[in-house]
Amino acid sequence: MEQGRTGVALGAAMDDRLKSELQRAGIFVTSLEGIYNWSRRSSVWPLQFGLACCAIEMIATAAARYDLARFGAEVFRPTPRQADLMIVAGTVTKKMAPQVVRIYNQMPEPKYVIAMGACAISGGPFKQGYNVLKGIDRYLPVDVHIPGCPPRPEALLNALMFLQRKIDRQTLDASRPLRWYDPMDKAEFPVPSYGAHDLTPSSNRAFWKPEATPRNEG
Amino acid sequence: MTPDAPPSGAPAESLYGPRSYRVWGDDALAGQFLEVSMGPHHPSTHGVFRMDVVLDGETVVRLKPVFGYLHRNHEKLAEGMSWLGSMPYTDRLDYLCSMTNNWAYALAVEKLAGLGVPERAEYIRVIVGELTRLVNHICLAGFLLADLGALGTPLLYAFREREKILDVFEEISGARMMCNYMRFGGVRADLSPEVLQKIARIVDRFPAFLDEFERLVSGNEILLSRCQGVGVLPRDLAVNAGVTGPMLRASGVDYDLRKVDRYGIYDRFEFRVPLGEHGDVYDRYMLRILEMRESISILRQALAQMPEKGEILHPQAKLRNFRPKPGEAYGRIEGPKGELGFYLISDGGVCPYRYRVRPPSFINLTVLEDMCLGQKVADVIVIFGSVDIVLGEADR
Amino acid sequence: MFGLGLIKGLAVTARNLIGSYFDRERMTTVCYPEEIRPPIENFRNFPFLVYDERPDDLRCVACKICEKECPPQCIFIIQRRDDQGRPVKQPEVFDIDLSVCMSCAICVEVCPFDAIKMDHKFDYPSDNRFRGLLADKMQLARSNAYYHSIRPTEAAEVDARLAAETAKKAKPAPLPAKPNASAAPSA
Amino acid sequence: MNAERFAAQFPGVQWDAATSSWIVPHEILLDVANFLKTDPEFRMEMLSNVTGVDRLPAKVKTKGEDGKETEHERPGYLEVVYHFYSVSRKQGPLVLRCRTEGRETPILPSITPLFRSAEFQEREIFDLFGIVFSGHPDLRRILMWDEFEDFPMRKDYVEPDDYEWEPTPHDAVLVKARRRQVADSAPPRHDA
Repeated sequence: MEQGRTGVALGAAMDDRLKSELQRAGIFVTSLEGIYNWSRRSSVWPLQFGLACCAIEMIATAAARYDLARFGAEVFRPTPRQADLMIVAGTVTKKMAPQVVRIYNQMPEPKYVIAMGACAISGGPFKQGYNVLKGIDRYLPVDVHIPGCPPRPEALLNALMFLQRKIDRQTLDASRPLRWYDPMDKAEFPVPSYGAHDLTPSSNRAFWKPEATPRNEG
Repeated sequence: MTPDAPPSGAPAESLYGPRSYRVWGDDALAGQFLEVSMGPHHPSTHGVFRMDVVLDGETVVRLKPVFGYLHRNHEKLAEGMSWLGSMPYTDRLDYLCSMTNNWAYALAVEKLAGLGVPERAEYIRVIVGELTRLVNHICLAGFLLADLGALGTPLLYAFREREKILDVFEEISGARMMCNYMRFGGVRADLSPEVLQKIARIVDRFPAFLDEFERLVSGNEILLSRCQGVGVLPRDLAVNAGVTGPMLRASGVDYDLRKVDRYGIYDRFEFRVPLGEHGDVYDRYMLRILEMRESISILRQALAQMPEKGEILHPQAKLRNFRPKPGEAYGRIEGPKGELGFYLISDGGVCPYRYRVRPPSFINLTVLEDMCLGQKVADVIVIFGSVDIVLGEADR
Repeated sequence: MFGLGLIKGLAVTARNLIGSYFDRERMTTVCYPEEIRPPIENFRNFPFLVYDERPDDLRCVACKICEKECPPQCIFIIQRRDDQGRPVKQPEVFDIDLSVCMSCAICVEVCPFDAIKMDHKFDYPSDNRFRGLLADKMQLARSNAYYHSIRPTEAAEVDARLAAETAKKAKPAPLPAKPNASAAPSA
Repeated sequence: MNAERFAAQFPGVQWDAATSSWIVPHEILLDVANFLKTDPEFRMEMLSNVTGVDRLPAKVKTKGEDGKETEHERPGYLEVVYHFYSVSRKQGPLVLRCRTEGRETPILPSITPLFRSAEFQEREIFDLFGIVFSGHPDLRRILMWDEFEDFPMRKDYVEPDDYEWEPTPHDAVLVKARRRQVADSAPPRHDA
């Protein structure tokens, strides 16, 4: 537990021992931040948005055996305006990339992105194709990557839990504001346009900074 | 583009002419018509398909499909890859039925290289192929009903059964969806007796599930009134437009490659080919239910006839450095969606010179506009759902 | 009667609802992560490298066959060289880009040394797209015992085959024909 | 017998034994297709598959009458392969090939007015190979976007350079990734 927060995060600064002491006495104490994050992570509504093969595994995850509803995330919204989570399930082609970015821009904050499967992360097996985008993170900030082709439904559940843990760590601390509390940040990413040979620009250089390829000799 | 353009002498720029970025002319917006772009992000487009629809009120006046949102360059990639290397990529064509995709590709390469397939491997192919047909058709029924508004329940039941078959696939090939199971001249792994028992159990239970599924929806009044007489595909148009598979047979054309080509060992099984009468959405739905029952019968016969032991890979088949002699071959099978063909040209190298997939999903959509004209916009989704496409295959 | 089909359908739904309390066939939910289905032995997700004794002494001899055959080209190998610059039968670098790997197991099929096998582990969520999904040699190395624990049947077969090969190598290679020896009963 | 009759009907059509197909000059393609469709002994009502093939200019060796091998330049061309099947007679396939004159101005007649199944497949070939089908009712790009200018399935197509992160590069990709690395270490460019 981090110390020294102010304002709304007062409860979070409370000692864990004191909390459990109070709980035994029948008094439940939580922080505003705790409630906030709990409610947010327990109702991550994904966008009903399948691109390719991984979408079938996404449906399988929502179906009876794996039952996404146990995580409060079974409400697949067809419209981006009501969705919190975009599961990029499948290959993003260059023809589809502008639409994906546009849909992301239409989602209300806070919004999260899971890149499900090899294709969404990096283009995967189709990486060397002329019409395949080499990873959706060239245009969108991705929160969780799940490798696999396609990832098992369990792997998607696992990634959702990873995302929930990530949401749990979010803070209301005014000194470290999250992206969506910044009134200047519209969280709209430029939509690439179709060019004569490729998308222009071919990546969003504002945040997509690949490390140097670690192959100098070969 | 003039029809009688001179074949030579014209410079390259003028050949491709001024580009038109609009599907419709300006008249689409001029008067009473409304242009609606359905997709590529639409809950009922089975992926990323787009239809540009012009509506007069609620009636469809024109409809143009727009493809390419899942164009993954499968053919181009395959031309730079070893023959075997394309096998796992075929899984990702029609990602609901990877086994039949494998089969079609293996069949074409075997034709090209003159490879035989051992008997036990042929039986295994039939078994996994028919199981795939069950998976595909039951998923289609679920998706179609979801498009009709039966959100959830039929799809959940369908996926419940699908999981059982996928468990078998996982056990024999190692993966749920992307099996990568067949090899040129056979299959990769043998079926153990336990797996065969599991398959027999699935086969025994499946008819009861189908009965239940039919009780659930087939007599449903909403289904009947929304499907019967909707999206009629005339017989001649279906043949002329190259429509294949259940869609063609729903229009009453008796053309099933398992009977016509008798590829593999399909001449050893007795089964009937269901035919539709009206060619509407309901026929196409019912035909798939009936085909599943025939698949069950084929599976029963295959399980009974299958030799106890035997090779599963042709002794001359090899994994690495596979170089068929120069030539070309077109191999096709009756995939769950229609005629899935692979046209391969070899120049004797380690990679195919030309690798072409004849995608049934893509060609079956040729008639989408014809079926939708004059229908209501809500029916477009139903008609589209009854075509049974997977975009991975349509766009490749 | 109009509406009969609807009522029948609802009856089926009700039967499934009630049946799910009694019938395992109808109640198929597996509560991952609390409850995990017994893994199917054949399941393959990502490759790993087998070692017999020490993790830095892999079975892999850096022959680069898998690198060449891998369809999406996600394997990268550099062979180790000793002090004199002579190649050693060990990989210096063996990287697999998990963000590209399509789990096709062609590397396993073509490997002549049984050095690369497919793992069962599937939960690799990561928020680092670059280094987080690039598995190097140390991350990929798994012991033969681990291989036995996930794929007992296959591992036993592999072990038997390898043992037979070593036995064959240990003997003098061209066995001269000894009709007497084969005819004599073994003591 | 059918084949002989077919060859007699259309003297311009050549049988190519290596590929078991008929090479049809593009001037008579529609006549040939119409004959195949309507003739009672062929009844090839279904055009199943239309494939584009790109042949680059190449050196080919041919054996002359005196048994000597001569090498000569074969110009490049684009080719369309048609697979016909008869649904009513359950026959097939009958394969036709039609070649363009050169690769710069590839124009072929469209078969769509006779066979609807060619509609999307010809559009696909137009899109990926750049063959113009004259007489096609709606010849637009189908898989790539409209603004796209290249023909990616041609053998000499050059991909756009976006090889920024290639941790496991080989062969051609390695070359491209290296080139990219050099470019990235240069002073920053102005991306649009």
